Amino acid sequence: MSKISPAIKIKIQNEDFDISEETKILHQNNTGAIVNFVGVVRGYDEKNDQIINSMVLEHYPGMTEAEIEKIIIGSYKRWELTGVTVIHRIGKLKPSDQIVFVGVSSKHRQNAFDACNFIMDWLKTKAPFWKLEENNNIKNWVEFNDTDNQALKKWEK
Amino acid sequence: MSKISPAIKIKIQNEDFDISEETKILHQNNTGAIVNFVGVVRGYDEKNDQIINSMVLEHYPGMTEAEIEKIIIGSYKRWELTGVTVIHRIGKLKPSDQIVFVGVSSKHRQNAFDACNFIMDWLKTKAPFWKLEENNNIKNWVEFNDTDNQALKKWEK
Amino acid sequence: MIIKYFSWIKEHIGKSEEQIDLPNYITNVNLLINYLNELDEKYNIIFEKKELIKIAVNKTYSSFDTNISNSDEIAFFPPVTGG
Amino acid sequence: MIIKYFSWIKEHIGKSEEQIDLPNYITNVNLLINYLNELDEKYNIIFEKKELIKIAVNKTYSSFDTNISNSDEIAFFPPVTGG
Repeated sequence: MSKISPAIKIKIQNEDFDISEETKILHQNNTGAIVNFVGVVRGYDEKNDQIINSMVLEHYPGMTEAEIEKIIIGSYKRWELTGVTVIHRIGKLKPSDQIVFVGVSSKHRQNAFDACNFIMDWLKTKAPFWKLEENNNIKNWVEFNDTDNQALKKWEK
Repeated sequence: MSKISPAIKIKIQNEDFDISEETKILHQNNTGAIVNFVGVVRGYDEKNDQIINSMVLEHYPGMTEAEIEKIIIGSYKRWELTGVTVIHRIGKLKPSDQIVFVGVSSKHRQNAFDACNFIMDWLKTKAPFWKLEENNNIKNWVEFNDTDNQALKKWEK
Repeated sequence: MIIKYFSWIKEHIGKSEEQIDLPNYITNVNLLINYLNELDEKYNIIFEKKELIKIAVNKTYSSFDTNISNSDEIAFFPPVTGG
Repeated sequence: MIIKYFSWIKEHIGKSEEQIDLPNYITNVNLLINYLNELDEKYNIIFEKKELIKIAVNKTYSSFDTNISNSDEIAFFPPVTGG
Protein backbone atom coordinates (compact mmCIF):
# COMPACT_ATOMS: atom_id res chain seq x y z
CA MET A 1 0.00 0.00 0.00
CA SER A 2 1.08 3.53 -0.60
CA LYS A 3 -0.77 6.80 -0.27
CA ILE A 4 1.15 9.40 -2.20
CA SER A 5 -1.13 12.41 -1.75
CA PRO A 6 -4.68 12.84 -0.46
CA ALA A 7 -5.94 12.30 -3.99
CA ILE A 8 -3.81 9.34 -5.15
CA LYS A 9 -4.28 5.92 -3.59
CA ILE A 10 -2.68 2.64 -4.64
CA LYS A 11 -3.40 -0.61 -2.83
CA ILE A 12 -2.46 -4.21 -3.56
CA GLN A 13 -4.48 -6.32 -1.16
CA ASN A 14 -6.14 -9.66 -0.45
CA GLU A 15 -9.33 -8.07 0.88
CA ASP A 16 -12.34 -6.97 -1.11
CA PHE A 17 -13.07 -3.26 -1.54
CA ASP A 18 -16.15 -1.09 -1.15
CA ILE A 19 -16.92 1.00 -4.22
CA SER A 20 -19.00 3.61 -2.36
CA GLU A 21 -16.18 4.22 0.10
CA GLU A 22 -13.64 4.51 -2.68
CA THR A 23 -15.84 6.91 -4.62
CA LYS A 24 -16.09 9.19 -1.57
CA ILE A 25 -12.30 9.46 -1.47
CA LEU A 26 -12.24 10.45 -5.14
CA HIS A 27 -14.68 13.24 -4.43
CA GLN A 28 -12.32 16.22 -4.23
CA ASN A 29 -12.78 19.95 -4.59
CA ASN A 30 -13.71 20.73 -8.17
CA THR A 31 -14.72 17.16 -9.01
CA GLY A 32 -17.63 17.07 -11.44
CA ALA A 33 -17.26 13.55 -12.78
CA ILE A 34 -16.15 10.23 -11.33
CA VAL A 35 -15.59 7.14 -13.48
CA ASN A 36 -15.07 3.77 -11.79
CA PHE A 37 -13.99 0.57 -13.43
CA VAL A 38 -14.58 -2.70 -11.56
CA GLY A 39 -13.13 -5.92 -12.94
CA VAL A 40 -14.91 -9.14 -12.06
CA VAL A 41 -13.55 -12.71 -12.11
CA ARG A 42 -15.36 -14.67 -14.79
CA GLY A 43 -16.20 -18.32 -14.36
CA TYR A 44 -15.25 -19.38 -17.82
CA ASP A 45 -12.05 -19.19 -19.86
CA GLU A 46 -13.15 -18.84 -23.48
CA LYS A 47 -9.69 -19.26 -24.97
CA ASN A 48 -9.20 -22.66 -23.36
CA ASP A 49 -12.91 -23.59 -23.26
CA GLN A 50 -12.52 -24.25 -19.56
CA ILE A 51 -14.66 -23.63 -16.49
CA ILE A 52 -12.76 -21.78 -13.76
CA ASN A 53 -13.37 -22.70 -10.13
CA SER A 54 -10.91 -20.22 -8.69
CA MET A 55 -7.80 -18.27 -9.53
CA VAL A 56 -4.67 -17.17 -7.75
CA LEU A 57 -3.14 -13.79 -8.46
CA GLU A 58 0.51 -13.16 -7.84
CA HIS A 59 2.44 -9.95 -8.37
CA TYR A 60 5.88 -8.39 -8.00
CA PRO A 61 5.74 -6.47 -4.71
CA GLY A 62 7.42 -3.11 -4.93
CA MET A 63 7.54 -3.01 -8.70
CA THR A 64 3.74 -3.11 -9.00
CA GLU A 65 3.20 -0.09 -6.78
CA ALA A 66 6.10 1.86 -8.32
CA GLU A 67 4.93 1.30 -11.90
CA ILE A 68 1.30 2.14 -11.08
CA GLU A 69 2.44 5.30 -9.34
CA LYS A 70 4.37 6.41 -12.42
CA ILE A 71 1.43 5.90 -14.75
CA ILE A 72 -0.96 7.71 -12.41
CA ILE A 73 1.32 10.74 -12.18
CA GLY A 74 1.45 10.90 -15.99
CA SER A 75 -2.35 10.58 -16.22
CA TYR A 76 -2.87 13.31 -13.65
CA LYS A 77 -1.24 15.89 -15.85
CA ARG A 78 -2.59 14.65 -19.17
CA TRP A 79 -6.26 14.65 -18.09
CA GLU A 80 -6.24 17.27 -15.29
CA LEU A 81 -7.51 14.79 -12.72
CA THR A 82 -8.64 15.56 -9.20
CA GLY A 83 -8.16 12.03 -7.85
CA VAL A 84 -7.08 8.51 -8.79
CA THR A 85 -7.44 5.23 -6.90
CA VAL A 86 -6.13 1.86 -8.06
CA ILE A 87 -6.87 -1.24 -5.99
CA HIS A 88 -5.78 -4.65 -7.24
CA ARG A 89 -6.50 -7.81 -5.33
CA ILE A 90 -4.03 -10.69 -5.04
CA GLY A 91 -4.24 -14.24 -3.68
CA LYS A 92 -7.14 -16.61 -4.23
CA LEU A 93 -10.30 -15.34 -5.91
CA LYS A 94 -13.52 -16.98 -7.07
CA PRO A 95 -15.81 -16.31 -10.04
CA SER A 96 -17.82 -13.10 -9.62
CA ASP A 97 -15.33 -11.71 -7.06
CA GLN A 98 -14.22 -8.14 -7.64
CA ILE A 99 -10.58 -8.19 -8.75
CA VAL A 100 -9.60 -4.65 -9.68
CA PHE A 101 -10.85 -1.11 -9.07
CA VAL A 102 -9.74 1.93 -11.03
CA GLY A 103 -11.46 5.14 -9.99
CA VAL A 104 -10.75 8.53 -11.49
CA SER A 105 -12.21 11.95 -10.77
CA SER A 106 -11.98 15.09 -12.85
CA LYS A 107 -13.71 18.37 -13.47
CA HIS A 108 -15.03 17.13 -16.82
CA ARG A 109 -16.52 13.82 -17.78
CA GLN A 110 -14.60 12.97 -20.94
CA ASN A 111 -11.27 13.37 -19.14
CA ALA A 112 -12.49 11.04 -16.41
CA PHE A 113 -13.62 8.41 -18.95
CA ASP A 114 -10.39 8.59 -20.92
CA ALA A 115 -8.08 8.48 -17.90
CA CYS A 116 -9.89 5.49 -16.37
CA ASN A 117 -9.92 3.65 -19.69
CA PHE A 118 -6.21 4.35 -20.26
CA ILE A 119 -5.17 3.23 -16.76
CA MET A 120 -7.09 -0.05 -17.23
CA ASP A 121 -5.49 -0.65 -20.64
CA TRP A 122 -2.13 0.05 -19.07
CA LEU A 123 -2.74 -2.27 -16.09
CA LYS A 124 -3.68 -5.09 -18.44
CA THR A 125 -0.41 -4.86 -20.38
CA LYS A 126 2.19 -3.51 -17.94
CA ALA A 127 1.34 -4.03 -14.27
CA PRO A 128 3.25 -7.11 -13.03
CA PHE A 129 0.37 -9.42 -12.08
CA TRP A 130 -0.12 -13.02 -13.19
CA LYS A 131 -3.27 -15.13 -13.01
CA LEU A 132 -3.26 -18.87 -12.32
CA GLU A 133 -6.63 -20.39 -13.19
CA GLU A 134 -7.69 -23.46 -11.25
CA ASN A 135 -10.23 -26.15 -12.08
CA ASN A 136 -9.91 -29.00 -9.58
CA ASN A 137 -6.43 -30.36 -10.24
CA ILE A 138 -5.89 -28.49 -13.52
CA LYS A 139 -3.85 -25.32 -13.08
CA ASN A 140 -3.19 -23.02 -15.95
CA TRP A 141 -1.22 -19.75 -16.08
CA VAL A 142 -3.30 -17.35 -18.15
CA GLU A 143 -1.64 -16.32 -21.38
CA PHE A 144 -1.16 -12.71 -22.37
CA ASN A 145 -3.80 -11.45 -24.76
CA ASP A 146 -2.35 -9.46 -27.63
CA THR A 147 -5.54 -7.46 -28.16
CA ASP A 148 -4.63 -5.77 -24.86
CA ASN A 149 -1.45 -4.47 -26.50
CA GLN A 150 -3.54 -3.07 -29.33
CA ALA A 151 -5.86 -1.42 -26.80
CA LEU A 152 -2.97 0.41 -25.17
CA LYS A 153 -1.75 1.79 -28.50
CA LYS A 154 -4.81 4.01 -28.93
CA TRP A 155 -3.47 6.26 -26.14
CA GLU A 156 -0.19 7.07 -27.88
CA LYS A 157 -0.11 10.77 -28.56
CA MET B 1 -39.16 4.32 -11.60
CA SER B 2 -39.28 1.43 -13.97
CA LYS B 3 -37.55 -1.92 -13.93
CA ILE B 4 -37.77 -3.36 -17.41
CA SER B 5 -35.82 -6.58 -16.91
CA PRO B 6 -33.56 -7.85 -14.14
CA ALA B 7 -30.63 -6.21 -15.89
CA ILE B 8 -32.09 -2.80 -16.84
CA LYS B 9 -32.96 -0.28 -14.16
CA ILE B 10 -34.08 3.32 -14.63
CA LYS B 11 -34.89 5.56 -11.69
CA ILE B 12 -35.69 9.25 -11.42
CA GLN B 13 -35.65 10.08 -7.73
CA ASN B 14 -35.08 12.71 -5.06
CA GLU B 15 -33.03 10.39 -2.86
CA ASP B 16 -29.31 9.76 -3.05
CA PHE B 17 -28.00 6.41 -4.32
CA ASP B 18 -25.44 3.90 -3.10
CA ILE B 19 -22.85 3.01 -5.72
CA SER B 20 -21.88 -0.31 -4.13
CA GLU B 21 -25.51 -1.45 -4.10
CA GLU B 22 -26.00 -0.40 -7.70
CA THR B 23 -22.82 -2.16 -8.79
CA LYS B 24 -24.05 -5.42 -7.22
CA ILE B 25 -27.18 -5.25 -9.37
CA LEU B 26 -25.05 -4.81 -12.50
CA HIS B 27 -23.13 -7.94 -11.63
CA GLN B 28 -24.80 -10.50 -13.90
CA ASN B 29 -23.79 -13.85 -15.28
CA ASN B 30 -20.93 -13.35 -17.69
CA THR B 31 -20.07 -9.87 -16.44
CA GLY B 32 -16.33 -9.23 -16.59
CA ALA B 33 -16.28 -5.45 -16.49
CA ILE B 34 -18.40 -2.79 -14.82
CA VAL B 35 -18.02 0.91 -15.59
CA ASN B 36 -19.80 3.45 -13.39
CA PHE B 37 -20.16 7.13 -14.03
CA VAL B 38 -21.10 9.39 -11.11
CA GLY B 39 -21.87 13.04 -11.77
CA VAL B 40 -21.31 15.46 -8.93
CA VAL B 41 -22.82 18.94 -8.41
CA ARG B 42 -20.07 21.53 -8.67
CA GLY B 43 -20.07 24.65 -6.52
CA TYR B 44 -19.06 27.02 -9.27
CA ASP B 45 -20.52 27.97 -12.64
CA GLU B 46 -17.53 28.86 -14.82
CA LYS B 47 -19.58 30.21 -17.72
CA ASN B 48 -21.31 32.81 -15.55
CA ASP B 49 -18.42 33.17 -13.05
CA GLN B 50 -20.91 32.46 -10.29
CA ILE B 51 -20.79 30.52 -7.02
CA ILE B 52 -23.66 28.02 -6.75
CA ASN B 53 -25.29 27.46 -3.38
CA SER B 54 -27.83 24.94 -4.60
CA MET B 55 -29.66 23.81 -7.68
CA VAL B 56 -33.11 22.51 -8.51
CA LEU B 57 -33.56 19.82 -11.15
CA GLU B 58 -36.83 19.44 -12.97
CA HIS B 59 -37.72 16.88 -15.63
CA TYR B 60 -40.56 15.70 -17.85
CA PRO B 61 -42.05 12.70 -16.03
CA GLY B 62 -42.90 9.87 -18.38
CA MET B 63 -40.87 11.20 -21.29
CA THR B 64 -37.59 10.96 -19.33
CA GLU B 65 -38.03 7.30 -18.50
CA ALA B 66 -39.30 6.39 -21.98
CA GLU B 67 -36.42 8.11 -23.77
CA ILE B 68 -33.80 6.60 -21.44
CA GLU B 69 -35.32 3.18 -21.96
CA LYS B 70 -35.05 3.54 -25.74
CA ILE B 71 -31.40 4.54 -25.60
CA ILE B 72 -30.53 1.70 -23.22
CA ILE B 73 -32.15 -0.89 -25.45
CA GLY B 74 -30.11 0.39 -28.40
CA SER B 75 -26.91 0.31 -26.31
CA TYR B 76 -27.61 -3.21 -25.12
CA LYS B 77 -27.39 -4.57 -28.61
CA ARG B 78 -24.57 -2.38 -29.87
CA TRP B 79 -22.17 -3.20 -27.01
CA GLU B 80 -23.43 -6.66 -25.89
CA LEU B 81 -24.14 -5.46 -22.38
CA THR B 82 -25.11 -7.62 -19.41
CA GLY B 83 -26.68 -4.78 -17.38
CA VAL B 84 -27.45 -1.07 -17.39
CA THR B 85 -28.61 1.21 -14.58
CA VAL B 86 -29.44 4.89 -14.94
CA ILE B 87 -30.37 6.90 -11.85
CA HIS B 88 -30.96 10.63 -12.13
CA ARG B 89 -31.82 12.76 -9.14
CA ILE B 90 -34.37 15.59 -9.25
CA GLY B 91 -35.35 18.32 -6.82
CA LYS B 92 -32.98 20.41 -4.72
CA LEU B 93 -29.29 19.47 -4.67
CA LYS B 94 -26.21 21.05 -3.11
CA PRO B 95 -22.60 21.24 -4.30
CA SER B 96 -20.78 17.90 -4.03
CA ASP B 97 -24.09 15.97 -4.04
CA GLN B 98 -24.25 13.01 -6.40
CA ILE B 99 -26.61 13.91 -9.24
CA VAL B 100 -26.45 11.09 -11.80
CA PHE B 101 -25.36 7.45 -11.94
CA VAL B 102 -24.80 5.50 -15.14
CA GLY B 103 -23.59 1.95 -14.58
CA VAL B 104 -22.92 -0.53 -17.33
CA SER B 105 -21.74 -4.13 -17.25
CA SER B 106 -20.38 -6.22 -20.07
CA LYS B 107 -18.22 -9.22 -20.76
CA HIS B 108 -15.42 -7.00 -22.05
CA ARG B 109 -14.07 -3.76 -20.70
CA GLN B 110 -13.95 -1.60 -23.83
CA ASN B 111 -17.64 -2.23 -24.49
CA ALA B 112 -18.45 -1.22 -20.93
CA PHE B 113 -16.40 1.98 -21.21
CA ASP B 114 -17.93 2.93 -24.56
CA ALA B 115 -21.53 2.20 -23.57
CA CYS B 116 -21.26 4.17 -20.31
CA ASN B 117 -19.58 7.08 -22.08
CA PHE B 118 -22.23 7.08 -24.84
CA ILE B 119 -25.18 6.95 -22.43
CA MET B 120 -23.73 9.91 -20.49
CA ASP B 121 -23.20 11.92 -23.69
CA TRP B 122 -26.76 11.09 -24.67
CA LEU B 123 -28.22 12.05 -21.26
CA LYS B 124 -26.45 15.42 -21.45
CA THR B 125 -28.02 16.28 -24.80
CA LYS B 126 -31.36 14.48 -24.95
CA ALA B 127 -32.77 13.48 -21.56
CA PRO B 128 -35.42 16.07 -20.58
CA PHE B 129 -33.87 17.52 -17.41
CA TRP B 130 -33.29 21.21 -16.63
CA LYS B 131 -31.07 22.73 -13.96
CA LEU B 132 -31.91 25.91 -12.09
CA GLU B 133 -28.84 27.26 -10.28
CA GLU B 134 -29.42 29.23 -7.11
CA ASN B 135 -27.21 31.72 -5.33
CA ASN B 136 -29.21 33.49 -2.60
CA ASN B 137 -31.86 35.39 -4.55
CA ILE B 138 -30.24 34.93 -7.96
CA LYS B 139 -31.80 32.08 -9.94
CA ASN B 140 -30.45 31.09 -13.29
CA TRP B 141 -31.58 28.35 -15.69
CA VAL B 142 -28.43 26.65 -16.93
CA GLU B 143 -27.84 27.10 -20.64
CA PHE B 144 -27.25 24.20 -22.96
CA ASN B 145 -23.60 23.62 -23.71
CA ASP B 146 -22.93 23.01 -27.39
CA THR B 147 -19.78 20.99 -26.72
CA ASP B 148 -22.16 18.32 -25.41
CA ASN B 149 -23.70 18.10 -28.88
CA GLN B 150 -20.23 17.61 -30.32
CA ALA B 151 -19.53 14.87 -27.75
CA LEU B 152 -22.60 12.92 -28.85
CA LYS B 153 -21.55 13.03 -32.50
CA LYS B 154 -18.55 10.78 -31.91
CA TRP B 155 -20.94 7.83 -31.44
CA GLU B 156 -22.56 8.13 -34.86
CA LYS B 157 -21.82 4.96 -36.77
CA MET C 1 -55.07 19.19 -26.11
CA ILE C 2 -52.63 19.37 -23.23
CA ILE C 3 -49.63 21.66 -23.68
CA LYS C 4 -46.71 21.36 -21.22
CA TYR C 5 -43.94 23.85 -20.59
CA PHE C 6 -40.62 23.39 -18.80
CA SER C 7 -37.73 25.46 -17.44
CA TRP C 8 -37.74 29.17 -18.31
CA ILE C 9 -40.60 28.65 -20.78
CA LYS C 10 -42.82 27.44 -17.94
CA GLU C 11 -41.88 30.50 -15.87
CA HIS C 12 -42.58 32.85 -18.75
CA ILE C 13 -46.01 31.35 -19.49
CA GLY C 14 -46.74 31.29 -15.75
CA LYS C 15 -47.89 27.69 -15.69
CA SER C 16 -46.51 24.23 -16.36
CA GLU C 17 -49.51 22.97 -18.28
CA GLU C 18 -52.60 24.21 -20.05
CA GLN C 19 -55.52 22.67 -21.84
CA ILE C 20 -56.73 24.17 -25.12
CA ASP C 21 -59.40 23.16 -27.58
CA LEU C 22 -57.71 22.77 -30.93
CA PRO C 23 -59.59 24.10 -33.99
CA ASN C 24 -59.82 21.49 -36.73
CA TYR C 25 -57.47 23.25 -39.12
CA ILE C 26 -54.53 23.00 -36.65
CA THR C 27 -52.96 19.79 -37.93
CA ASN C 28 -49.29 20.17 -37.10
CA VAL C 29 -46.94 21.81 -34.57
CA ASN C 30 -46.14 24.78 -36.81
CA LEU C 31 -49.80 25.66 -37.14
CA LEU C 32 -50.26 25.30 -33.36
CA ILE C 33 -47.45 27.80 -32.78
CA ASN C 34 -49.03 30.30 -35.19
CA TYR C 35 -52.33 29.83 -33.39
CA LEU C 36 -50.79 30.44 -29.94
CA ASN C 37 -48.85 33.47 -31.20
CA GLU C 38 -52.11 35.08 -32.27
CA LEU C 39 -53.93 34.02 -29.09
CA ASP C 40 -51.69 35.96 -26.69
CA GLU C 41 -48.45 37.89 -27.11
CA LYS C 42 -46.84 36.11 -24.14
CA TYR C 43 -46.16 33.25 -26.58
CA ASN C 44 -44.20 35.45 -28.96
CA ILE C 45 -40.96 35.54 -26.98
CA ILE C 46 -40.96 31.77 -26.67
CA PHE C 47 -41.46 31.09 -30.35
CA GLU C 48 -39.38 34.04 -31.57
CA LYS C 49 -36.37 31.80 -32.10
CA LYS C 50 -38.01 28.52 -32.99
CA GLU C 51 -34.65 26.83 -33.54
CA LEU C 52 -33.99 27.11 -29.78
CA ILE C 53 -37.19 25.29 -28.82
CA LYS C 54 -37.49 21.52 -28.44
CA ILE C 55 -40.78 19.78 -29.07
CA ALA C 56 -42.24 16.53 -27.79
CA VAL C 57 -45.51 15.04 -29.02
CA ASN C 58 -46.87 12.37 -26.68
CA LYS C 59 -43.52 12.30 -24.83
CA THR C 60 -41.45 11.62 -27.97
CA TYR C 61 -39.07 14.08 -29.61
CA SER C 62 -40.84 15.62 -32.59
CA SER C 63 -40.43 18.42 -35.09
CA PHE C 64 -42.37 21.46 -36.29
CA ASP C 65 -44.07 19.52 -39.05
CA THR C 66 -45.17 16.60 -36.84
CA ASN C 67 -48.90 15.98 -37.19
CA ILE C 68 -51.03 16.58 -34.09
CA SER C 69 -54.63 16.22 -33.04
CA ASN C 70 -56.76 17.37 -30.12
CA SER C 71 -56.04 14.20 -28.12
CA ASP C 72 -52.26 14.68 -28.14
CA GLU C 73 -49.97 15.98 -25.42
CA ILE C 74 -47.50 18.58 -26.71
CA ALA C 75 -44.50 19.86 -24.78
CA PHE C 76 -42.28 22.86 -25.47
CA PHE C 77 -38.97 23.13 -23.67
CA PRO C 78 -35.46 24.58 -24.01
CA PRO C 79 -32.44 22.37 -24.78
CA VAL C 80 -31.84 20.01 -21.87
CA THR C 81 -29.23 20.51 -19.14
CA GLY C 82 -29.28 17.41 -16.95
CA GLY C 83 -26.55 14.91 -16.22
CA MET D 1 22.84 -10.32 -7.30
CA ILE D 2 19.23 -11.25 -6.58
CA ILE D 3 17.27 -12.84 -9.43
CA LYS D 4 13.49 -13.10 -9.12
CA TYR D 5 11.13 -15.29 -11.13
CA PHE D 6 7.36 -15.11 -11.51
CA SER D 7 4.47 -17.18 -12.86
CA TRP D 8 5.41 -20.31 -14.87
CA ILE D 9 9.08 -19.26 -14.93
CA LYS D 10 9.17 -19.43 -11.13
CA GLU D 11 7.59 -22.90 -11.24
CA HIS D 12 10.04 -24.10 -13.87
CA ILE D 13 13.08 -22.85 -11.95
CA GLY D 14 11.57 -24.26 -8.75
CA LYS D 15 12.05 -21.10 -6.71
CA SER D 16 10.90 -17.51 -6.72
CA GLU D 17 14.28 -16.00 -5.98
CA GLU D 18 17.96 -16.87 -6.02
CA GLN D 19 21.18 -15.13 -5.14
CA ILE D 20 24.19 -15.48 -7.45
CA ASP D 21 27.63 -13.94 -7.43
CA LEU D 22 28.10 -12.17 -10.71
CA PRO D 23 31.49 -12.50 -12.40
CA ASN D 24 32.93 -9.10 -13.35
CA TYR D 25 32.56 -9.60 -17.08
CA ILE D 26 28.74 -9.92 -16.82
CA THR D 27 27.81 -6.29 -17.46
CA ASN D 28 24.36 -6.49 -19.03
CA VAL D 29 21.22 -8.64 -19.07
CA ASN D 30 22.17 -10.48 -22.27
CA LEU D 31 25.46 -11.61 -20.79
CA LEU D 32 23.67 -12.72 -17.61
CA ILE D 33 21.33 -14.88 -19.68
CA ASN D 34 24.25 -16.51 -21.51
CA TYR D 35 25.89 -17.14 -18.15
CA LEU D 36 22.75 -18.77 -16.69
CA ASN D 37 22.23 -20.85 -19.81
CA GLU D 38 25.69 -22.35 -19.37
CA LEU D 39 25.27 -22.76 -15.62
CA ASP D 40 22.31 -25.15 -15.80
CA GLU D 41 20.14 -26.39 -18.64
CA LYS D 42 16.93 -25.64 -16.70
CA TYR D 43 17.40 -22.03 -17.83
CA ASN D 44 17.40 -22.94 -21.50
CA ILE D 45 13.63 -23.35 -21.89
CA ILE D 46 13.01 -20.01 -20.27
CA PHE D 47 15.40 -18.10 -22.46
CA GLU D 48 14.75 -20.09 -25.62
CA LYS D 49 12.31 -17.48 -26.86
CA LYS D 50 13.76 -14.34 -25.39
CA GLU D 51 11.12 -12.16 -27.05
CA LEU D 52 8.52 -13.72 -24.74
CA ILE D 53 10.38 -12.77 -21.56
CA LYS D 54 9.98 -9.48 -19.72
CA ILE D 55 12.83 -8.05 -17.68
CA ALA D 56 12.94 -5.70 -14.73
CA VAL D 57 16.14 -4.29 -13.26
CA ASN D 58 15.64 -2.84 -9.78
CA LYS D 59 11.86 -3.06 -10.27
CA THR D 60 11.84 -1.02 -13.49
CA TYR D 61 11.08 -2.40 -16.95
CA SER D 62 14.39 -2.93 -18.73
CA SER D 63 15.78 -4.54 -21.86
CA PHE D 64 18.39 -7.14 -22.80
CA ASP D 65 21.11 -4.52 -23.16
CA THR D 66 20.44 -2.79 -19.83
CA ASN D 67 23.63 -2.55 -17.78
CA ILE D 68 23.69 -4.49 -14.52
CA SER D 69 26.02 -4.99 -11.57
CA ASN D 70 26.23 -7.38 -8.66
CA SER D 71 24.17 -5.10 -6.40
CA ASP D 72 21.13 -5.07 -8.70
CA GLU D 73 17.88 -7.00 -8.44
CA ILE D 74 16.88 -8.62 -11.74
CA ALA D 75 13.49 -10.15 -12.47
CA PHE D 76 12.40 -12.40 -15.33
CA PHE D 77 8.71 -12.89 -15.97
CA PRO D 78 6.19 -13.68 -18.70
CA PRO D 79 3.89 -10.99 -20.15
CA VAL D 80 1.50 -9.83 -17.46
CA THR D 81 -2.11 -10.98 -17.07
CA GLY D 82 -3.64 -8.91 -14.26
CA GLY D 83 -6.59 -6.51 -14.32
